[in-house]
Amino acid sequence: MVNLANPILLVVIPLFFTFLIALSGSFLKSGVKYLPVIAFALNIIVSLALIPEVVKNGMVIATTAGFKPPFAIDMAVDKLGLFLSLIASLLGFVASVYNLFYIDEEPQEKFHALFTLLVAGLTWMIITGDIFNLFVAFEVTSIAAFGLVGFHRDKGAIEAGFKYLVMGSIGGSFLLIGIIMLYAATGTLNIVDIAQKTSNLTFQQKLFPFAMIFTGLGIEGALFPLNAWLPDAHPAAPSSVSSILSGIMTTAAIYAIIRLTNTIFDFNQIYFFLMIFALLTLIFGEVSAFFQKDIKRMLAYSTIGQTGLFFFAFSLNTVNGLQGAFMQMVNHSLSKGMLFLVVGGMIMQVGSRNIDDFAGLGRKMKVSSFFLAIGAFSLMGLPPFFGFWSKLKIIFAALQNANAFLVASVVIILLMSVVEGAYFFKLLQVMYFGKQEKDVAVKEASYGMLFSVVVLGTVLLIISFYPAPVINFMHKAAAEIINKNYITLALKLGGL
Amino acid sequence: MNILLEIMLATPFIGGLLAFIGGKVHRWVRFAVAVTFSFLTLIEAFVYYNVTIKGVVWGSLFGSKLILQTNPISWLFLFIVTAMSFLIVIFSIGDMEEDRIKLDSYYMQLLFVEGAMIGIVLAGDLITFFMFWEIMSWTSYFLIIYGGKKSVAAGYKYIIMSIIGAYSMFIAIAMLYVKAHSLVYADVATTLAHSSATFVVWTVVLLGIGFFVKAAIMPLHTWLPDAHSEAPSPVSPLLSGVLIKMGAYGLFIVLYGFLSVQLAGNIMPSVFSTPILLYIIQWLAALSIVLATFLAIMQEDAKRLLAYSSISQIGYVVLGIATGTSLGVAGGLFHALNHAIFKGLLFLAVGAVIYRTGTRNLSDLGGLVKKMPYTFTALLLGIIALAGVPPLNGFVSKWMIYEALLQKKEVFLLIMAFIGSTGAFLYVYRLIHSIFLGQLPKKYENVKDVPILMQVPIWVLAVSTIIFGIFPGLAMNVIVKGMKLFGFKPIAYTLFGFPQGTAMGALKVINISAVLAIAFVAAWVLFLILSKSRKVSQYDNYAAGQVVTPELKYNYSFGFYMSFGRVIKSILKLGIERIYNYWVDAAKIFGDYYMRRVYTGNLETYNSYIVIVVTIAAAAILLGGKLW
Amino acid sequence: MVKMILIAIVAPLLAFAIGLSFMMIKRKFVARIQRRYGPTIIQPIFDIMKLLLKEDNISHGIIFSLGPIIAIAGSILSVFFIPIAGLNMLTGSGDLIALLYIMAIGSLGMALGAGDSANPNASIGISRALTLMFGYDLPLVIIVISVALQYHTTDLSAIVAAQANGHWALWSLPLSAIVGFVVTYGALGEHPFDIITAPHEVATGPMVEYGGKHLGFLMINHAFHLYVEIALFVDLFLGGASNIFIFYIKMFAVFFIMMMFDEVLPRFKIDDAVRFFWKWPTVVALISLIIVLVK
Amino acid sequence: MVRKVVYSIFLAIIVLALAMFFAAYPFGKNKMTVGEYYLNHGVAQTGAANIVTSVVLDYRGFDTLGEVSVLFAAAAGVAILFFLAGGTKREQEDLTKPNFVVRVGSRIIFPFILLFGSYIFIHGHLTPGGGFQGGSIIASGFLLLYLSYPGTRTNRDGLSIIEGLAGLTFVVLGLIGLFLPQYSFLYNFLPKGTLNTIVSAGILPIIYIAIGFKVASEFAGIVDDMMCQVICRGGGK
Amino acid sequence: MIYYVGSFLLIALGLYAVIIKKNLIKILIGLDLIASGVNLLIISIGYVKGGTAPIFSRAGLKASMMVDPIPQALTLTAIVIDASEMALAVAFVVLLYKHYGTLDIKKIRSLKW
Repeated sequence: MVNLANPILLVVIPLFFTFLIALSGSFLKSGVKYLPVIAFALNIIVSLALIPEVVKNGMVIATTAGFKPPFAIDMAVDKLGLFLSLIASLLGFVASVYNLFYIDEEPQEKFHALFTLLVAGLTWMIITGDIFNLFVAFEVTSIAAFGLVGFHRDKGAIEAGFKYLVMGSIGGSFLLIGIIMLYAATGTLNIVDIAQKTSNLTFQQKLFPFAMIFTGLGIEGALFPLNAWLPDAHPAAPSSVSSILSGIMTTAAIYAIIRLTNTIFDFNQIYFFLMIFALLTLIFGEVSAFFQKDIKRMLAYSTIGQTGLFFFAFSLNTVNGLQGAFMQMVNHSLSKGMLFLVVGGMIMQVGSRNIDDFAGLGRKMKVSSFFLAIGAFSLMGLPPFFGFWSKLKIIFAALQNANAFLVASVVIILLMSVVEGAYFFKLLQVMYFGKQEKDVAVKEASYGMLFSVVVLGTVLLIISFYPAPVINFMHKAAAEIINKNYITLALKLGGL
Repeated sequence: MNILLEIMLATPFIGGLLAFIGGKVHRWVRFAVAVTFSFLTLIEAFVYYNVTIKGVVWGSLFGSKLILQTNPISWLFLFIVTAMSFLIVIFSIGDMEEDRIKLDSYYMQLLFVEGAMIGIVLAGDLITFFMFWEIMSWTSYFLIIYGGKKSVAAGYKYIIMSIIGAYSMFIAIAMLYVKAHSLVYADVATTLAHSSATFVVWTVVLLGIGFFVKAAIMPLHTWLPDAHSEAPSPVSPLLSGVLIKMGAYGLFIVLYGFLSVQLAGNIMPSVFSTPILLYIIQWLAALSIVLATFLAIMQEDAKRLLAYSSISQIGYVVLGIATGTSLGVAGGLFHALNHAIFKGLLFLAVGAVIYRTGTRNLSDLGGLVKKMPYTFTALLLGIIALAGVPPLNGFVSKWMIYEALLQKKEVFLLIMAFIGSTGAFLYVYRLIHSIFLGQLPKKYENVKDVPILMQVPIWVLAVSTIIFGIFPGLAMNVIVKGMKLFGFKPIAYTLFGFPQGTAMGALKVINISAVLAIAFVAAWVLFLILSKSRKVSQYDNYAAGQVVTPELKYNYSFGFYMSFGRVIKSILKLGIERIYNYWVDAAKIFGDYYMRRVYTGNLETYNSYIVIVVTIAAAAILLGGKLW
Repeated sequence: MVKMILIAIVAPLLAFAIGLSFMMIKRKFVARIQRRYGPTIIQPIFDIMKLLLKEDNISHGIIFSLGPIIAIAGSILSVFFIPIAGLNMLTGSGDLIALLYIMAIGSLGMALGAGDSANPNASIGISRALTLMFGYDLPLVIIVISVALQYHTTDLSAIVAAQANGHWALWSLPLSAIVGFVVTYGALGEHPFDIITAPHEVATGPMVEYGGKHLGFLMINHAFHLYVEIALFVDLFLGGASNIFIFYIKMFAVFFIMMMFDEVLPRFKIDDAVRFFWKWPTVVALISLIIVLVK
Repeated sequence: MVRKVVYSIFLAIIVLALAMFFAAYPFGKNKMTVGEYYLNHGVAQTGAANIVTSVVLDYRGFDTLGEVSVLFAAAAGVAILFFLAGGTKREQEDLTKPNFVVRVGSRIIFPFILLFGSYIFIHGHLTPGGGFQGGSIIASGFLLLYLSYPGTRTNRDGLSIIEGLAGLTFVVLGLIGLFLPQYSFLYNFLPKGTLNTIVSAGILPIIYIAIGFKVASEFAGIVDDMMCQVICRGGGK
Repeated sequence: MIYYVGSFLLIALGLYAVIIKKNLIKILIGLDLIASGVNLLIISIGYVKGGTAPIFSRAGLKASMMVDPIPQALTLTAIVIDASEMALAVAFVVLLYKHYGTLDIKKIRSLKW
């Protein structure tokens, strides 16, 4: 029997099922929608199988084509990568279950194929150990996402898709330029190998590739001036896709930045600027979300804000900061993913995305509303939900070596948290206490859709009430990243 | 015994969940569960009477231990929380009937709030404290907005201000954590003892903002009038009687658990032999006493009146706690207990009136004394206690605070405190007059007194006002013992009052009440000896020759203190809320303006952002890798 | 023990007698100022007797009847806290600050009873009474604090003792004494602060519905009230007295001066009254207080 | 106008910075490290004469899998965007008919295009070119057909089956490597054969053929979708 | 050298078109220009002076005479990705025209704020 603890399977299994969907789409018709569920169920199994290995060795490396890196592409899963890919698989799984009941528009087989590909690409971005492979994964994700954003083919979806496409492809080009610069400088494409060879480069020589890569990944990762596509694209996409885009895509892109920054670009001067980016992202995201009437747009802006928050924590460049960033990533992925799924079911029932039309849903869709409240609370960072622990950690970390700027940043972060609370509570009170003017027959979402929500909600609740394992795990992961264990481990385990 | 702390903390949460689940079966199951569990909590609280337990570790986070503890001071607040919650649960059964409001999660939220507050008082470290503080904020938010449409706006304001306050605390806690890497109270105290004055001041100020928002000290009080008045009747006493005390408790812990008067005096200048920080807190408290009193006098809404009164009374609590002398602090703590009792009583009594009449607009009511005599009597006791008139409990604690201020010669604060008390006399009279006295409107002719389940909590509290008024020693027992732990000199007290030497004068409430009772009986006997009087209808009245008919509203209740309003017009115009609204609006316009200029919807603009980012990087490289 | 009971019985009666004597004198005195002959000097006693013995009493409800009783009970209670002529009855159980609030019990009873009469004139009267109370309370509080600080105690008997041998507070705190004198006007509802009972507008205000024994009780209460307010002033500023005659003389002196002004003054509107109290008396009292503080 | 000038300056800055950066790595200088390894060992390790192919399909085969996925995603995306609900039917009245020369010419050329394309991808491991190039050439043949016969519609189901099969072939070929003792995805398990013959380089030609089919069918599908967008009318639901 | 400069200029030109041009098709052309520029850049990185294509098509070819094969492989990948992107972009433009009746980017802004 084949050893399941192989990160490459995380990518290959969904790809296999993608092509299987394409193959069987013509005769299985709507039966293909069950294939993604199987694919991600398998992915979850693989991720779980990887856990003992990763905990034991700190990292699992899988090479391709029978050659050793740097001559072949390798997939390297460290602690955090594993955690994120587990979340990606989980989110993919629940979203594909959700899709069974959610997607009724044609062409279904294309949708499911692209959906599978999207999640596969995101997992790929997380676990790849080769920088050009990262670009390929980036493009797989982007192009799958372009198609999915335009899936509804209405005015808004097309416009959003097009904007996303133009910005995404510019970003892709910049990312490629950055990669090429690194290649020109080092002659190799393996991340660890590059990291070994960039140590003798000047700051300038490292800064430019970094800027290019940062721009490219920043577009996907929703960093402030580069994120203009996001508030358009997330609402336009079907909700399950929004859930993935919001829950995993930003996280994956930021994770990629974090990893590259901590391996290849080993410099400290840049973090101040990253912090400014993060704060701008936070401010614009949260403030804009406050003014939204469209619920998915609001959540999309909130995603920007959350991204700003964990990017800020990352840019502290300390173990604690990174730990906070990772915790917030997990929190954001689960909560925001869940929120989009919940909201999708609500929009289906209400037939509108306007928040005012959601009035009174709290009484009619009890389970959905309950989980929406939990997700919102976790995002706001109210105890005893997981967001509280992560926010606690981030603020503690930010004040660790406090200077005036950091204190000001903390004030801004907390102010923006207040803004976040303002709009989420507005939403909640409309839902629970608003009066519905229109007389629409609203039922609870179907059990299948609720299933996915409940699964995510339960996971969130479990890590909320029993956060110690996650916190400790994240602490180790952060310590490994800061201590550049990625490189040493990769060298030890034959990643090079 | 120590494990009971955790059980105690868990009891209300479990009870809440069970009440929610049980409510699916039948509503009486829900009532039964809620009553049982709130009673259990009360029993568990009594186990800790006069017990000090230090440091039960129940977890650990980020290298800081999570600790539960109890001492007589926290027991005092624990007692307030559990006892009030129990009474409110009972009252709610009568007040919140199934058909009036949908109840499915009401008891769950009520018990959750109780649990959160128990968590706050039992906390032995700041993380636990802060966690339960936040839980308290949002659970009570849901309780507030149970009241319907208007209460939603009030709840919104409440939760936003709570979050702001909580985050202010958060910064301070983070600063402490970073400095000490442990947030256990003892460690925090040691840290502060070895810190610079700036650090201490910042910590106390930031923590204080959080507490002041909860305690509704001006100028952070604006959520309270709306929230307290719009919340459902049984929730208002919880908010007013208990929840805002958490701010006072927090302040006490910070000022005397972390700092001490000596330490504060060492690192900062003193005014009137009070460290300046405490002095500023005292002034804020005094300002809230006076201004809130003025505002309360002008209210037309019974619960709003009581809400402003709460601001004013919590001002006394904070004023007392911030004096820093044994007498003052004891007075402040005692007043916290007393205020919980009489304000809970008043809110419940007003709730009972609302229950029967459906309105809380003072000018719509009147003459109910004939219909609801028991409620009237309870409310009368409540207002006497609130106005600080002997021999009820409010007087004793206020007296202690006055004496403490007088001892320290902080005369301006003392004047303000006195004024607040006299003003209280005005508004409480207005309350009882407009509801119970005067002409009985025709529509309320068939009003009955409230059911027994609602009477019981009201009367328990009413009797408590007398008990704690005549026997202040009962509470002093706990308070003095607890304060010893915090390094205060114990004050001399007896069961009935304070002997000569404790303050600048003596007090023996039992004598006052005894003489009053004798005088009353004597006068009454004289009254009865004289020929009997004959009862006449309320329409048999002097009306300058006119005939008073039931259709005519022959009652002076709207704008009761209108002429006084003219005197304080200029003060009323000073709207703190308006200033807040102005800034919030400005921020909104600002945010909207910039958002519209960033997310224009124009792809060209978006693309140029990307180019600009790259250009900045490129320029940096051209400039030789320098980024600034 | 017997002595205590004796005192307990005698003190209120004494107070009542003094108050009543003032009432009697006042009727005559005012009439003479207004160039009338005036009623016989014991007319108030006749009034009270007549009212108390009336056979047909009407009541608007229990609280209406209880109001005067509470008022009298409160007034009698205050009597015990004011030391006269070396009798320190209950001053050990409650000090000056307690006394300030004990004095409010009577007002509360009066207000409750009047409120229950369901007559808007009564309500307006109470509204004015309470407003006025709020008005004069500010300077009153300030002077009380000044005196307490001056003698480092709030125990009234101690204050009196400290003023023995002519060291009156009137000399050491002249400004406070003046303010206290003005405040006593307000507390007694005399001109120019008789807006509460203004018979022309609100038909004697709180008392409008009272008659018979109720009104009789209120008149008794007024006698007590007169006594309490003036005796407090005497104790605070004129050093009390060692025997009852000197005390009475001091009180009479105060009352006499008050009447002199009383009858020549017009009436304040209620808001003007409050403004007045919060302006000059407060400022003067504050000055006095600051002097004490600095000293 | 200001905008143009400002952004021109910005772009000039970017170009200057790029130039400055690449000045350190001058044109024509040998910058190889890993590449050298490929050149030296590629033939022996993969058996393909074309080192680029051995890099594309073997050393960096995983990239190519991604590339195939990207193309697949694009085709699926176009299909989604141009999807017409309720089936399609041909309507070509408003189209001008292509002239005779085009029609006849394209008929003659079309088989040759197919042949050429096939040649390219079959010889991908020997000569320049490969699956992508060959597939595109074949797709261009289809484009030619569409131009001359606008009414033609390809069998879409057939195309997606080819797509799927080709993709699966690639993945399955890769997965087989995981069942071998070498335990590596895309392991070249077939015998290497002799250099410079068709049957050499193990699985590489098979993959390239699969890619060729896949690319051809995908591009043809895209072209079909785009043509259809112009000439087909949705039947409505 | 000219290849470097050419690729830089292509990238700059493409960016210019993307930012300044209002017509959707021109923007797409701009995107393609950027992609071409990048591809050209990749290829020129891999060039070794005097090198030949890395194909051992006949005996006697030595590894030292060949250019870097990796950039060529990368370019291959990049080109396909660009092509895919373009196909999708054109599809979007067609639909945009259908929905909005215009190709002017300034008029296509129903989603904003």
